[in-house]
Amino acid sequence: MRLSVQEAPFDLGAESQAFAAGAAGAGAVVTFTGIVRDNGGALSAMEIEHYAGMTEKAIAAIMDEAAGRWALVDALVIHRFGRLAGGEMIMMVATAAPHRADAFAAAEFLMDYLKSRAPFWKKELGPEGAAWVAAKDADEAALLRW
Amino acid sequence: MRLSVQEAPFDLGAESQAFAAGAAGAGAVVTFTGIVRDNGGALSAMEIEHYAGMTEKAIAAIMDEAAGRWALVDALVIHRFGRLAGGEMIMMVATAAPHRADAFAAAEFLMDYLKSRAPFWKKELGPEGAAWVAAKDADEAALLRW
Amino acid sequence: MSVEVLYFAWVRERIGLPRERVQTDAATVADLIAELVAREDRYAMAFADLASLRVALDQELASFDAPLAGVREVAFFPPMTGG
Amino acid sequence: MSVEVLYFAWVRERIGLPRERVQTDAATVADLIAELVAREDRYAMAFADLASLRVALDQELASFDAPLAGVREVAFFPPMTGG
Repeated sequence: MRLSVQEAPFDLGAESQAFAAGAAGAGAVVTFTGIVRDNGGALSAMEIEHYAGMTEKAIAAIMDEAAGRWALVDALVIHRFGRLAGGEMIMMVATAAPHRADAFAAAEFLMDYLKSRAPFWKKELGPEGAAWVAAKDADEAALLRW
Repeated sequence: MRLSVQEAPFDLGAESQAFAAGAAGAGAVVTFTGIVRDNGGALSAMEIEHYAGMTEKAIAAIMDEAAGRWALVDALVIHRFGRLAGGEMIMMVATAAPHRADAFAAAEFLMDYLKSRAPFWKKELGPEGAAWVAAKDADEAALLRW
Repeated sequence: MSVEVLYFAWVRERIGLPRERVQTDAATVADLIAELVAREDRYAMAFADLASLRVALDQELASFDAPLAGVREVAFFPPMTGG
Repeated sequence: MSVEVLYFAWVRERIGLPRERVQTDAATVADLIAELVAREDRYAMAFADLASLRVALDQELASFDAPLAGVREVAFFPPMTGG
């Protein structure tokens, strides 16, 4: 399992390929990639703040929890912070398991927990100014299914 | 939307990167990759038979159904046939949507339907000989959730 | 009438060929199967358990009681195992 | 005792600084908040609605009634929006 909290962009293609190639015994690999939406062509930007130190611990705890719940061969989390332009990739998750149900469930679990339990805060920088992204009730509710 | 039924290997990294980069307006990209499991190091091989002509139609119908059910920006299905060695990638699915729930649901839906409704048949070539993979009740049951 | 009949996976292996042209007056898929089964043992073996078989008419999944009128291509195969 | 207090996102913006060292005899997080709110309006503004705030003690999420004994680092922030 690997986790990286970084300001620099990551290479989704290279990461996906290396992750799948390295997951010995896996029959199923799922990846999720989060992208800064460009709202209808009006490219917005995003500033992501995080709690250095706690971030890595919180993500590691979430990954350990996933590894305990599903038969995972491997897992990967990369999450960026700092300023991102519209269309840039914010983060990715990858899971590898013998069977697809475990790979999908673990990836969705990791995403649900990263959304609401990893200390990141997004600020959208749009044409009308900057605004902190509000946490969605739906994201908190999503945790209840696990 | 793109679908390819092919004998040649595909490049997961290049496909994932190109898919995510081309999905304008997407906030979430999910990929699934199916890999020939090497059973405990004893590399097995697989022979995948398909019904040329029907295969493309069946997959296109499944993709249309997914596009009608979820707010997808784009979708991709690549499925190989012929002989594959242990560790080789069999197929991939990618979905792009504004929000993660749609991207995940559509990818799982595509996988569930590809498993049981696209005309592919897998034959495992192991140390004890060749055997057609039996359809699992769980795969048929998985369709009931949609 | 004359239809193209295709076999896949272990159905193909039991019958020993991937496709053949069949002259038939069968009204339904089930009637066609009955005609084939009456031919030779290898067909009887392939069609012994219909619950483990699927059929497609002109490349669309169908049921065993579906009519054959106007159909050009019939395919028999086990449950699919793609993905 | 002395604790390092960190602020993130709009909590940081309202209070006007990312972290500060605080001398306090507060027994719980809630007591610490009460002391901060009594200091200046910018703290009162930041802590006006506790339902929209989260707290971490030594980098673990905690509740507002958690004791502060032995804690070195307290962080206040809005609900997280990662992913």
